[in-house]
Amino acid sequence: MTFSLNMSPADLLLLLPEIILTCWLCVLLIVDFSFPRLPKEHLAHLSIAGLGGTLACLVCFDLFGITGTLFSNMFVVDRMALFFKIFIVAATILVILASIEFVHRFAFFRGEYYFLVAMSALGMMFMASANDLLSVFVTLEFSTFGFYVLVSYLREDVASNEAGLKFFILGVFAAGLLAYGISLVYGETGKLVFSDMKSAQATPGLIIGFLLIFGALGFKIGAVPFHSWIPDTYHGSPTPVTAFLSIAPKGAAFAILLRMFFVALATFKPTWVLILVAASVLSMTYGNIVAIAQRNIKRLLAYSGIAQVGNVLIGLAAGTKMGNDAILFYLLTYLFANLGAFAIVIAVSQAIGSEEIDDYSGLGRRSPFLAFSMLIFLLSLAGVPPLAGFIGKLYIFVAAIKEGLYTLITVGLINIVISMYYYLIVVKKMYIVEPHDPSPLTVSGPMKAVVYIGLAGTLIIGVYPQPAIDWVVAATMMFTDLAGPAASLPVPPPVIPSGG
Amino acid sequence: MTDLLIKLIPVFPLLAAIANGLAGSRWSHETAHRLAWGSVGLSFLSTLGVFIDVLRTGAAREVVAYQWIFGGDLTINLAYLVDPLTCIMLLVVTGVGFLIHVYSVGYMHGETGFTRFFTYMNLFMVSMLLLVMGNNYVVLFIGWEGVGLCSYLLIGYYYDKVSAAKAASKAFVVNRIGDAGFLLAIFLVFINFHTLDYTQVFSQVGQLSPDMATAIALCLLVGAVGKSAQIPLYTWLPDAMEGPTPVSALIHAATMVTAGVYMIVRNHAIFDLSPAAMDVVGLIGGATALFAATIGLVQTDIKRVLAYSTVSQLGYMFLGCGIGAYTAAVFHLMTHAFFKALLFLSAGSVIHALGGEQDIRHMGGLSSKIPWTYRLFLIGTIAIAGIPPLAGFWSKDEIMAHAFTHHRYLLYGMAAAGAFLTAFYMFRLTYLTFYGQSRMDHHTEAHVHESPTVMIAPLTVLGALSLVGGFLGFPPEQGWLHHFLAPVVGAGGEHDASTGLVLTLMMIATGIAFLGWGLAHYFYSISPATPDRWAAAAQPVYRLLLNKYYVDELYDLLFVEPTKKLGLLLDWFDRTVIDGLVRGVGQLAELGAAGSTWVEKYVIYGGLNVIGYGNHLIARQWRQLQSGMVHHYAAIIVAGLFLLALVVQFIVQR
Amino acid sequence: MIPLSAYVTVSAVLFVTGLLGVLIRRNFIIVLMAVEIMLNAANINLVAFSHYLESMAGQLVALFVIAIAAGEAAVGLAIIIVVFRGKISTNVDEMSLLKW
Amino acid sequence: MLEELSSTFPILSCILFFPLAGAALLWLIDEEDMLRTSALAVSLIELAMTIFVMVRFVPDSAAMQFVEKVQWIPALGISYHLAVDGISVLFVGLTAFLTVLVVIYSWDTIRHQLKLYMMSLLALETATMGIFISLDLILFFVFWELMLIPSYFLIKLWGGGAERHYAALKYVLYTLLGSVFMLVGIALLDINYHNWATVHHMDRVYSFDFLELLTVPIPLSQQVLIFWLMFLGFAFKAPVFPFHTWLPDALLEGPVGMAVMLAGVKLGTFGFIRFSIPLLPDAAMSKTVVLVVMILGLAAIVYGAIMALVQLDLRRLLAYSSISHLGFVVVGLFALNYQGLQGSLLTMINLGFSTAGLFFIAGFLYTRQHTTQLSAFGGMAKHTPLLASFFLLIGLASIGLPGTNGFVGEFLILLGTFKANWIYGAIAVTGIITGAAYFLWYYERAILGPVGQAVKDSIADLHPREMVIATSLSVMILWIGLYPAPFLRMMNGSVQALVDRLNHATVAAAGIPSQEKVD
Amino acid sequence: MISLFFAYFALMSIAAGVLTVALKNPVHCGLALLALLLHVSGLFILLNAEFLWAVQVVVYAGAILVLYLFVLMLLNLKTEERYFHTSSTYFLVPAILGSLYVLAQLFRSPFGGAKGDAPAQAVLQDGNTFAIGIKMFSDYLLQFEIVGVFLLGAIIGAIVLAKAPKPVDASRE
Repeated sequence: MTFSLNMSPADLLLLLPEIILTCWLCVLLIVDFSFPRLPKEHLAHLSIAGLGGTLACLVCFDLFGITGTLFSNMFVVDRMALFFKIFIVAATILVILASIEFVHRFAFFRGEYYFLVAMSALGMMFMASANDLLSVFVTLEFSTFGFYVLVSYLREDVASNEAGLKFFILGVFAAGLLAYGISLVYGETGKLVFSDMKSAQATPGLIIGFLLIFGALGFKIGAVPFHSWIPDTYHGSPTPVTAFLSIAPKGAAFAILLRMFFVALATFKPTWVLILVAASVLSMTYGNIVAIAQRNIKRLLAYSGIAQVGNVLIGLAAGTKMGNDAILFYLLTYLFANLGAFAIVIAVSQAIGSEEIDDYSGLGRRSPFLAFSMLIFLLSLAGVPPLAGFIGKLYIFVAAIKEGLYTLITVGLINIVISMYYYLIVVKKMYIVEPHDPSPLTVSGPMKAVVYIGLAGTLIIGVYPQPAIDWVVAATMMFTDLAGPAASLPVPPPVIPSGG
Repeated sequence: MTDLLIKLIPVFPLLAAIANGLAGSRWSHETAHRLAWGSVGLSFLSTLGVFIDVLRTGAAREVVAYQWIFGGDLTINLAYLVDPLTCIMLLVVTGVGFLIHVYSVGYMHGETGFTRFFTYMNLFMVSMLLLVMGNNYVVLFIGWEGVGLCSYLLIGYYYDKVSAAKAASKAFVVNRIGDAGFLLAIFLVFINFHTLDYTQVFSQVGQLSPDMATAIALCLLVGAVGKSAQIPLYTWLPDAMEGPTPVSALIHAATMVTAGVYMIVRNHAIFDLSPAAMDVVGLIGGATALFAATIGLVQTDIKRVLAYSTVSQLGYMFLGCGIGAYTAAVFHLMTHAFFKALLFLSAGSVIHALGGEQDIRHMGGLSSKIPWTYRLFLIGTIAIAGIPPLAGFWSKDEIMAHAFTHHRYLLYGMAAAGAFLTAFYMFRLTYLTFYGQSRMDHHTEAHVHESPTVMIAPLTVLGALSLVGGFLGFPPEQGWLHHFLAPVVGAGGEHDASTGLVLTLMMIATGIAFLGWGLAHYFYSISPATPDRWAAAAQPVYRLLLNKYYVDELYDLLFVEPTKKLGLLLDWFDRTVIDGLVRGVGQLAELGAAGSTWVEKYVIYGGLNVIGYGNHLIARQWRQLQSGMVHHYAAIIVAGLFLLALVVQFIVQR
Repeated sequence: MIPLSAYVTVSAVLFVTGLLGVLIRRNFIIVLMAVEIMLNAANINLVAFSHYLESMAGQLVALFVIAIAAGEAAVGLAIIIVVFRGKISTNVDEMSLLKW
Repeated sequence: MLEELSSTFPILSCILFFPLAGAALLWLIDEEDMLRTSALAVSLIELAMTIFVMVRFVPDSAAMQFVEKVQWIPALGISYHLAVDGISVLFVGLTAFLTVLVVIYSWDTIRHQLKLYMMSLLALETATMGIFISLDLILFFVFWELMLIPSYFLIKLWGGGAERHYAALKYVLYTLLGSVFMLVGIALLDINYHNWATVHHMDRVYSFDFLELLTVPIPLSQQVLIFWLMFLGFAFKAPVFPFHTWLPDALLEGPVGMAVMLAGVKLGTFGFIRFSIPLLPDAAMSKTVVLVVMILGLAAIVYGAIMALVQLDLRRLLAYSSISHLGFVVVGLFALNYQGLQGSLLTMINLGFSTAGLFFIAGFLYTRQHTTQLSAFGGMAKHTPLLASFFLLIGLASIGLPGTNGFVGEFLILLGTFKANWIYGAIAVTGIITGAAYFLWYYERAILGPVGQAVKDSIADLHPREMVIATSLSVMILWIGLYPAPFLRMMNGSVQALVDRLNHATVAAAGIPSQEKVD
Repeated sequence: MISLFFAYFALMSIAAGVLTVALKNPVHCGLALLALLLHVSGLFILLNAEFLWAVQVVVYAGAILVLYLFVLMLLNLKTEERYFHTSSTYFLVPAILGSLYVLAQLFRSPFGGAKGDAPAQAVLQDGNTFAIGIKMFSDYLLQFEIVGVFLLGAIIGAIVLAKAPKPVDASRE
C-alpha cells in the first residue's frame, strides 16, 4: 500500500475552471470582509467577472476540445461536462445580474449572497464532471448546501424561512436515501466509478440502490414523485434564488443522470425506460394540471417546471443519442425561457412588490416591454413556434417517436395543450385585464440585460437553432454508440424509389 | 353573321340590365325603360334574324361563347344551341317579353324602384334566353336558377310587404327543391355520357339502360315539376302573384314556368326510353290540370284565379309530354304564352284601372268603363276556354286528342274535366269582373279609367296572337309548327286515328268548353244567388277548395315545421350537449348521462374541461397533495420510491 | 465470523427506523436526528462492505458521509434557529403557510 | 428583365415577411390616421406582390414555382422551403385580398388600441401566408401555431361579445389540441423517412420536406395512423363537424375582421389537400377513412344547414353556414376525383369571398345597429338599398347560385361526389336546398318586409369605404362565377397531378409528377 | 466472542435508534442518538475500521451531537404534547410493510461485489488509518478538497443564517 498520485501539473489544467472559481470565491470573501463599506453592487460585478472568467475558460476548453479524466476516472472533463458547466455558469451569471436589485431586500449579509451563489455554481460544476458515486454524493450535497442557505436568506420573511426549512429537511432526507443507495450499490459491485459497473448483475440490492440514487437525483430535478419540495420552496425563496434553483441544479443533475443511465446502467435500459416513462407521465400531468389552479406566479412556474422536467424525461426515456441531444437542447431552451420569465417576475416584484398573477393585470399597458418578453417566454415554455421551446419539444418528441414511445408522446402532447391554458391565463391578465394602477413600471439596467439575453436566446435558438443543435450533438459524442436505427422499429418494405 | 346574332341575343338585355343596375339611379325613368324594352326589342329582332336563318337552312347551330368550367374529363362551355325548338322558345320569350316590357312602361309608371324593376326584368330575359339557348345542361341550369332568382326578386318587388317577401322566399326555396333534382339528373347524365352537351348526349342516348333512363328522367322531372309548378311543388306559383302583374304575365305565365316543359321536350330522347317516367309525367300533368282547376273555381283574387289557371294549363302541357305529344305540348306552350300573357296583362289593366284592387268580389260591371280591356280579356277567356277557332282550342284539343287516341282514357278524362272547369272558372271570372252590378266602393269607381295606349297596344298584339296563333298548328298534327319542330322532337305521337275521330273529339272539346261557359253564364249572369247556395250546401268542399286543399298547411306541417323543430333541437343539442361536453359535464350529469360521459370528461376533455368551466376540477383535487406538511412530502417521496420499485419488480418478473 | 447479511440487516433496520422517524415525528430536531440515523445506517453498510470486499473505498465514503453530516447539522440547526425566531415553534404541523 | 427578376428574386419570402415588417413599422407610428394609412399601404403592397406572383404563375402546371429552399435545421432535416403551386397560389392572393379589405373595414370600426390591432392583423397575414406557402412540414407547423397568437389577441381584445375571453381560449386550445396530434403525425412521417433513408443509405436521414416525403413509400397501416393524427389537426382547425363548437363562439364573439379571416381562409381543409391527401394517398383512399370522413362531411352539411335555419343571430347563422360549406369541401375532397378536388379547392377560395363577404355584411349591419340579432332588423332594404343588394348578391353566391362563384365550386363538388358515390352526392345535394332556405329566410326577415321597430331612422346606407369592400367582393364573385377560366387554369395542373398520384397510389408509388421545377 | 459483541452492538444500536425516534422528550432523544452513535462505532471496531471508530466518536458523538443538544437547550424545547403526527398511523403501517418487503429483498441480495485491493492483512500491516490516508490523498483527493470548500461554505451559511442581527450590520451600508 503505497502512495500513488499520478498527476502532472498539466493534468491540473483540466481543473482550471474550478480552480479559478474557487480562488475567486476566496477573493470575494476576503474583499467582502476587508471592505465592509464597499457597495455590494461591486461584489456582484466582481463575482460576475470571476464567473465570466470561468466561462471564458470553459468556452476555450470546449472550442479547443480539451478533455480528459482525473483521479482514476472520478473527475471527467468531456464535451458533455463542458456543456453543462457552461450552462451552469451562464445561468449563474444571469441570476446574479438579476439579483443585483433584489439583494437590497436582504437585511444582512448581502455580500455573502454572491459568495453562496457562486459556491453553489462551483458545486454544480463539479457535479457535471462527477463520474462516481462518491463524487455524486459530495458534489450534490455541496451544491445543495448553498441553496439551503439561499432559500432561507430572507430571514425576516416567514415564507422564506419555511421554504428553507422544508427544503432542508427534504434535502437531507434525500441525502440519507442517496447515501444508503450508494452503500447498497457499492456492496453489490464493489465499485464507485460508473464506468466500472457495466457488468453488474440485476440483484435486488443493486436495484434498490439505484432506485434510491434515482430518487435523490429525481429530487434534485423535481420529477414526480420526488417533486414535493418544489412548489413550496420556489414559492417561499427569494425570487432570484428560485430562478437559480429552477434551472441550474436541473442541468447538473441531468448530467449525472445521463452518465448513470447510459454508462453504469446501459444494460438495464428496458427497465429504466419504464421507470422514466412513469416518472415523465406523472410529472407532466401533475405539473400541468395543478399549475392551472395557481394564483402565484412563482408557484405557477414551479409547477410548470415540474411539467417541463417531465418533458425532458421523455428524451431520457428515449434512451438514444438523439434523445440525449434533445435533452441538452431542451435544457438550453429552458434556460433562456425560464430565466427570462423569472427575471420578469423579479422585475415586477421589485416594481409592485407582488408575485400574485392577479397583480400582473394590465402589465401590457404598464410595461409593454416586460409584458411582451413575458409573452415570448411563456409561449416558448408552452412550445409555440418559432420560439426555442418549440424546437426543443419537437426534438424530444421526434427522438421519442423514433423509439415508439407513442403513449408518452400522446400524454406529452395533451399536456402541451393544458399548459397552454395556464400560460394563457397569465397572458390574459397581462394584456386583457385592465390594470388596477396604470402607472408605468421601471426596469433596472441589469434586469433589462437579463431579459434581453433571454429574449435573444429564445428567439435566435427558435429561428436558427442549427448552431445550438450542432453544439449539443457534439456534446453527446460519448453516446455515439447509442445512435443508429433501433432494432425494434419495423423496416419498411424494400421498394425501389423511383423519384427524388 | 348568324352566330354573332345568336351570341348577341342575350347580350342586349344583359347590357341594359348592367347599365340600369349600376347607373339607373343617375338617369331618368325614360332612359331606363327605353334601354330596357329597346334591348329586348333588339333581342327579338336578332331572334327573328336567327329564326329566318334556321327556317331557311333547317339546321341546328351551335355557337361557343367561351370555355366556362373545365378540368379533367369535364368541359362545360358557355355555348348556345339554336334549333327549331329553341327558335320557337326564343320567339315566344323575346316576343312576349318585348310586349310585356312595353306594357310595363305604362303599368309601372310612377312606382318607386321603376329602374330596379326593369333591371330585374332584363336580367330575367338574360336568364331565360340562356335557359332556352344553352347547348348543355349546365347553361340550361344557369338560366334555370337565374330565372328563379329573378322570379324571387320580382315577386319580392314590393319588398316591404311581408306577404311579398314570404312569397318570394317560398318560390325560391321550393324551386330549389326542383333544382336539386335537376342537379342530380345532370350528374347522372355526366356519369353515363361523360359529357353534358345535348348533341353528344342525345347521340349516345341509345346506350342508356332503361333503369338509368328512368332515373334520369325522374330526376329531370323533379326539376321540371318545381319550375313549372306541378303537383306537388305548385304551391309557390299562386303566392308568386304578389309580384307586379307584368311579372306574373311574363314570368309566371308565359315564359319561366314553361321552362319545365321546354326541358322535358328538350330531353324527350331520354324520356322516350322510359315509359314509366312518361306515365309519371302524364299523370302529374293530368292531375295538376284537374286539381288546380278545382281550386281556381272558388278563388276570388283575379290574379290568383289566373295563377291556378296557369298551373292547370301547365298540367296540360305536361300531360302532352307524358303521352309523347311534344309538339302539341310546345304548341300549347306557345298559345298559352299568348293568351295567358294577354289575360294577365288585361287583368293588370283592370287592376290598374281600379287602383290596385284585385278582389273580384269588389268588381263587376266594368265592361263599359274599360271597353278595350274588356274585349281583350274576353278574347283571352275564350282562347283559354278552348272555343274554336281561337288559339287555345287548337293546342288543347290536340293534347286531348292525343290522349284519347293513345288510349290514355284516364288522362283524357282528367283533361276533359279540367277543360270544363277551365271554361267555367274563366267565364266566372269574366262575368264577375265585367258584368253585372258594380260592387266597387265609390272612391274606386270614380277613378276607373282605361289604361294608356302603351298598355293597350301590347295587349292588342297579344289579343291578335291569341286569335290567330292557333293556326300555326293547323291543321292539327300537320301544321306548320309540327313540320318545323319535327327535326327536334321527331314526328312524335303518331297514331292511327281517323279524321272522323279527330273531328269528333274536336266537337266534344268544343262542347265541353261551351258547357262550362253556359254553366258560368247561368251561375253568374242569370242566377247569381246559386253559387252561394251551392257553396253553403257543400260547405266542406267549398272550404277545402277555398283553402287550396290545405296543401300549404300540410307542407308546413310535414316539412317546414319538423325541419325547424329539428333545427331548434339540434341547436339545443349543440349548445347544451356538444358544448357541454367541452365546458364540463355538469348539464349532462343532470341528464343522467354521467356514466357515458365520464370518459369524455376525464379523458378526452379532461384537459379541455378545465378550460372554460373554471372549476379546475382535477387541479383542485390534485393540489391537495401539496398539503404544506413536510412529512407528507417525505411520505410522497417514499411512496414514489415504492411505486417505482413495484414497476421494476413488474418488469424483472416479466 | 459474522455474516455480511447480519450487518446489512442491522443497517436496514436502522435505515427504516430513521425513515419512519422522518415521517412521523413532529419536532424538526428529532426529524434531523432521524436523518442522522439513516446516514449511520448507510455508514454501517459502507464499512461492512468495505471490510468484506477488501476495499478501502467504503470506509472513505463513510468518512465523507460523516463530514457532510457535520456540515448539514450546522446549517440545519442554523435554519431551525431562524425559524424558531419567527415562529417560536419547531413543529412540522405549524409549518404549512406554503401549500397548494 | 421581369423574368430574371421572378426567377431569382425571393418574392415569396418578401410576401411572407413583408406584413411582419410592416407590423414592426407600425410600432413606430403613433398617429392614428397615419397608422391606418400605413397599414393599408402595407397590405396593398402585399396584395400587389401576390398579384405579381399570380400573374407570373405558369398555369396548367403541376410544378412548384417560385421555389426558395434553404436548409434551416439540417440536423433534424428541417428546411426553409417556400413555393407555390396550383393548390396554394390562389390562397396567397385570397389572403392578401382579404387583409386589405379587413384593413379598410377596420378603418373606423376599431376604436381602441388601433396600433396593436393592425399589428396583429398583419402578423396574422404573415402566419397565414406562411401556412400556404411552406413546403416543409415543420415550417408549416410553425406558422400554423404562430397564427394562434394574433388570433387570440384579435378575438380577445377586439371581440364584441361578452363571452369573447372564453371564445378566444376555446379557439386556441381546440386548435392546439388538434395541432399537437398533427405534430405527432408529422414526426411519424419524418421517422418513416428516416427509416427509409437509413435502409437505402441516403444522405439526408431526416426530412420534413414535403417533396422529399412524397418520394418515400409508407406502409398502409402507418399511413392510416398518420392520416388520423393529421386529420385531427386539420379537423379542429377547419372545423369538421364534431369538432366545430369553437367556431360559432369565435365568429360571434370575435371582431368582424377576425371572423372574416377565420371564415374566409380555409386553413384546415387546405391542410387536407396540401398534405394529407398527397402524402397519404392510400390512407385517403382506404374504405374506412373515406366512409368516416364522408359521413362527417355530410353530417356537417346537413347539420350546419339545419342549425343555420333556426339561428336568430346573423353571425351565428353564418358560422353554421360556414360549417355546412366546409362539409361540402370535405365531401368534395374525399370524393378523391378530379371534379371533387377541383371543386373543393375552388370552393375554399369562393368561401373567402362569399362567407367572408357575408361577415363583412354582418359587420356593416353591426356598425349600424350594434348587434346582429334578427330582432334589431327588418325592412332594411328601405333605408339601405345598397346594403340589401350586396347582401343579396353575396348571399346568393354563398348558396351557390349559377353565375356566382359559389355555383362553380359547388357544382364541381357535387358532381365529383356523385361520381364517387351517388348516395353521398344525393345527400349533399339536399344541402343546397336548406342553404337557400336559411339564407333567404333570414334575408326575408331582416332585409325585406316592413321596417322593423328597432331600426333607427337615421340609419345610413353604405359609405364609400364599405362600398369599396362590397364592390370588390362582388366583382370577384361574379368574375369567378362567370369566367372562372384563369382560376381553374391555375389549379388544374396541380389537381391533375394529385389525381394521378391517387390513381397510381400504391405503397410502391413514389414521386408525384410535380417534381420538375419551372424557373 | 465476536458474535457476542456484534449481537450487543447491533441490538443496542437498533434499540437506541428506536428510542431516538420514539421518545417524547427531545433531550432524551438526543441522548438515545448518542447511544446509537457509540454503539455503531463499536460495530466499526468489529469491522477493523479504527479510524472511522475514532471519527465517529470524536466528530459524530463529540461534535455533531453536542451541537444538537446545544440547540435543544438553546431553544428550551418543552416536551411535545403530541409528538407524533395525527396522521402518522395512515402511513406507518404501509411504510412498515413496505420496508419489510425491501428488507426481505435485501436479505436475498448477495452483495458479492468485486474484491478490492485492500485485503485485511495489508491493511492491518500498516494500520487502517494509514490505508485511509493513502487513499484519501491519492484517488479521493478531489473529493477531500471539495469537502473542504463545502465545510467553509457550511460555516458561512450557518453564520449568515443564525448570527443575531447587530446594529453594525444594519449600518454597514
